[in-house]
Amino acid sequence: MTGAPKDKAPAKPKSATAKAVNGKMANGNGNGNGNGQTLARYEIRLSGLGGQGILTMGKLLGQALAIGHGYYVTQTQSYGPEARGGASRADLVVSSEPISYPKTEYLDLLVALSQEAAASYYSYLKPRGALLIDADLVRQSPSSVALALPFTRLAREKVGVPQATNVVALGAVAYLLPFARIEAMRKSLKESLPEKICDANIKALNLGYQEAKKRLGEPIALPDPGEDDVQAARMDLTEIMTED
Amino acid sequence: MGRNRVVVYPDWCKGCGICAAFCPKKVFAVGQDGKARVVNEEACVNCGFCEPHCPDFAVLVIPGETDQTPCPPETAPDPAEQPAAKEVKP
Amino acid sequence: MAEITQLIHQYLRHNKKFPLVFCPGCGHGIVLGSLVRSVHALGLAKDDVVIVAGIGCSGRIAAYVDFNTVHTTHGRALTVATGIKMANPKLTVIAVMGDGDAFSIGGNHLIHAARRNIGVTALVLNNFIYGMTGGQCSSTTPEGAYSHTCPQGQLESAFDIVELTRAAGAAGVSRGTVYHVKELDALMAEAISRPGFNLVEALTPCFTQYGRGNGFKSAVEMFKWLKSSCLSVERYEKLEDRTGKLPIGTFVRRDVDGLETRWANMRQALAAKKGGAA
Amino acid sequence: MTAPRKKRREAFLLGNEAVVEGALAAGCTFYAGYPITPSTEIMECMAKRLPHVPDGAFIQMEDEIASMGAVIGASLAGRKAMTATSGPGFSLMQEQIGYAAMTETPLVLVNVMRGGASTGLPTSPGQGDVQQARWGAHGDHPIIVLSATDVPECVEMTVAAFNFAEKYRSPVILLLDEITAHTREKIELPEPGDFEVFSRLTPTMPPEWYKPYEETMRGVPPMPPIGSGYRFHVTGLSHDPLGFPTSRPEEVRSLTERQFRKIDRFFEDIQIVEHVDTADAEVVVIAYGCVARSARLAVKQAREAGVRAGLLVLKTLYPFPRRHVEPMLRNCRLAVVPELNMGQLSREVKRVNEGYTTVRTINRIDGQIITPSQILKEIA
Repeated sequence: MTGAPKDKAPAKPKSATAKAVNGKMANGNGNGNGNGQTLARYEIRLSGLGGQGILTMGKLLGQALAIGHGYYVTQTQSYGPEARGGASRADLVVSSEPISYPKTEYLDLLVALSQEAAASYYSYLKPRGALLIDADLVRQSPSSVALALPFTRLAREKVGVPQATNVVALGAVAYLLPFARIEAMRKSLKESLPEKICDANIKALNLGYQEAKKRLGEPIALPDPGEDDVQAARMDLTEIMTED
Repeated sequence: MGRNRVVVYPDWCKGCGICAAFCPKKVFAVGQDGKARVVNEEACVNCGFCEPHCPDFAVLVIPGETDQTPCPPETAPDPAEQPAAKEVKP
Repeated sequence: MAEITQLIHQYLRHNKKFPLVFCPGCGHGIVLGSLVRSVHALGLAKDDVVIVAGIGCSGRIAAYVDFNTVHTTHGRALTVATGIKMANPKLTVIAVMGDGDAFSIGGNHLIHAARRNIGVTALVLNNFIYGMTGGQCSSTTPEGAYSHTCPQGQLESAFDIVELTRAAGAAGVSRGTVYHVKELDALMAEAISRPGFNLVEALTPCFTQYGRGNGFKSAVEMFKWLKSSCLSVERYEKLEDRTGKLPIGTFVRRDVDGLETRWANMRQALAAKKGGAA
Repeated sequence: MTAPRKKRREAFLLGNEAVVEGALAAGCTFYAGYPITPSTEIMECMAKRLPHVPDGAFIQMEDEIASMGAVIGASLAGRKAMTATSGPGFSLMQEQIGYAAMTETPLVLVNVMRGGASTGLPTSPGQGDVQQARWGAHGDHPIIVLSATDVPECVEMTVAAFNFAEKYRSPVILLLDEITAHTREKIELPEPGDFEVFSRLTPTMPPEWYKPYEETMRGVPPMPPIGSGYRFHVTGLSHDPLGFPTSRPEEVRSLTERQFRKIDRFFEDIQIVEHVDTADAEVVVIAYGCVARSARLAVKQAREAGVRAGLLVLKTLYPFPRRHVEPMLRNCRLAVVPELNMGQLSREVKRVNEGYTTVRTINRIDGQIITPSQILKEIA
């Protein structure tokens, strides 16, 4: 991304070590050491309705991947005008390299917790991208190969906390992503959530992970690095991306 | 009575006439030059009105040795005075 | 008596040009004198007093007096005063404003300063008019009075400052006049020493821009009008016919902590909690 | 880099939250503000943090005008103070920005740019406040305007903003955009000693000899906190070296000239840019804020496609870093300026171009970020 040194260090860090602290180089420490997987640019969209905890889910997942695994992660979001009931989504780009363009362009994984989200965002998936939906809330799956689990029902019936839907889904994502570790998710959860609700959420996370393992088969395969249609597709997608 | 000395600094005086109008002993008058001047120093009883009421800090009363009569309380309305203008409420 | 004027001279800035910029008979100088005397009476050090002024005739007061002085933008004196007080609660912060400053463009800041009870004294020099811009009506111009922007007489009602600031929650509200100087001194000293937000409205005539157009023959006439129409609130309340009369004195006295004190207490409680937990 | 070092604390933060980390690292102890999307997280985060910071003070004011007033007051009282706002709030602050420039009051104002004029697009990015940041306050005044492209830079540039404010006694505006402000990325939390931090110089002469707006070697007079024994007058009127209002032409001129000179003189220190592959570039993209991220990818892709492209990221927008931009314009056959407005910084690029090369703009005002492919189309 950048070979040339910055012309001027803005805040004049005192030493070389300090210089790295908040510079881009610093983030390179331990990059890509998750499971030893090197990631080019892996794009995830979590989507659903406002109030489902989509943004929290994005933050937890991003935090786990960035801090727990040491990947470069950018997480962006968009929210509907209403705090509840509007469309909500969180986008993540995960990479072993510093990330330039922070938004998602072309999704590797789409998680949709509402019918509307599944319908709206399906077209942004890569040809072999994975779609994970809430089995109950998404009545019409746009794809016959969608991965489906009843996250909301599991949260309500097995965890007893309907608000934990997002964390059940996070558990499933932790299983499906071949480069993610469940321990990192747990740590991220513990660091971010108030102690009171931590146990229920850990339970929800484990449940999501176990259910996914039981019912969704193997984790998603990473795209073949040699695949070159991605680049071409990206160029062609400029027009529809204007909506994004 | 009165050995009080009354001083007006002409440089700072703008001749508004407050001292001349309200001095109970008519010590001041506004002169042709538009400045207050002391015309009746002997009459000064050092009542304490002119100094705090001079908007330009231009009047100075240096008290003498004689007895001093204080001014009546300021909030007491003077029945002789009629409102100068139509009624105005802030 | 000489000590009154000499005292004020001691508080003036010797490198400023005198006389004051104000018109002959303007009461602003009298309010400045009153302010100096009350600060002196309270035994405050010059270094610990901050005068924050707005724009207009009243705003010019700040430059003459040897305190820490800040001449801000129109209507914003209270906001800057709030920042200074929060940053250094040890300072005595006095916001000097005109009626346009305090009640029109700065009206929002006024009610919020009163509501949050920031420990600032607001000294409002009310001359019923925009003086420096040449005599346009303000939010305190009495109904029926004339100005350049209401040549047929003011159609709007004037603010009742006392009720406004009382309702907003100020710790203290009082009104004095430049004729009743001793009382004004006392009101100001009381306001400066009471915690929370305190407002002192000082009625000060503007002969040049207000008096001339409203039937006064001279500045002196305006002082006579103040003398005859203002009386203490206690006596005012006993009057049967209050037409043309104005109460002066203290209208509101509330026992509240200033915001800066509540902030400091909150920090202390936090620190204690942290210390206790460790 | 190979030497083992203590594991640093990391956090996955929004750009807005990173601004707070930078501010606290720079010694900020005062925040006054008014909530407005998309800058509100800065305020909320300050409300949480400042009660725990030594001498920290936080106040939510009644509007943006009041917020700037309180920040100016706190700065006069010796604090490093900041506020943050967005779009409409930025417009309300302009009068006070001018006051801060005239009175040479250091402060930091973060403006998270959103889309459109007026209420516009509150939750979408824009870069339409660039010219307003420079010229929003009336009258001639110098000002420093910075920007940041990603979350770690939000920390760095906030520290830089405080340092410039204190060094040059000037209001400093940090322009972010909704994307930079609302993107979460990992940062290593700053620790004491990470950054060189500047604080304003205070007078060292006896109070009677202090002239608050005197000409000095640096052009930046020392500034005592109110209440420290130096009593002087602060006014937004044109003033003489003692701080008293003046309308004498020679005094007015020398005041304004000094105010400009103090910024111009340290031009080299103030201009922060980043060169990416510009050494041999024949096409240069000049970008700032979130758009610079798209430009990075576009330039990389252009290089892969065989175009000798380079990227100049402007982190200082004003004073406009013409000493970096001008050589680029001389040496490249094409300069592309992508921005989320109808052409604001490109005006500056065209101004310094003086016919050297072709300047092409990419303008986007629909509340969406310019994509790498949009830029690539223009350079490849």
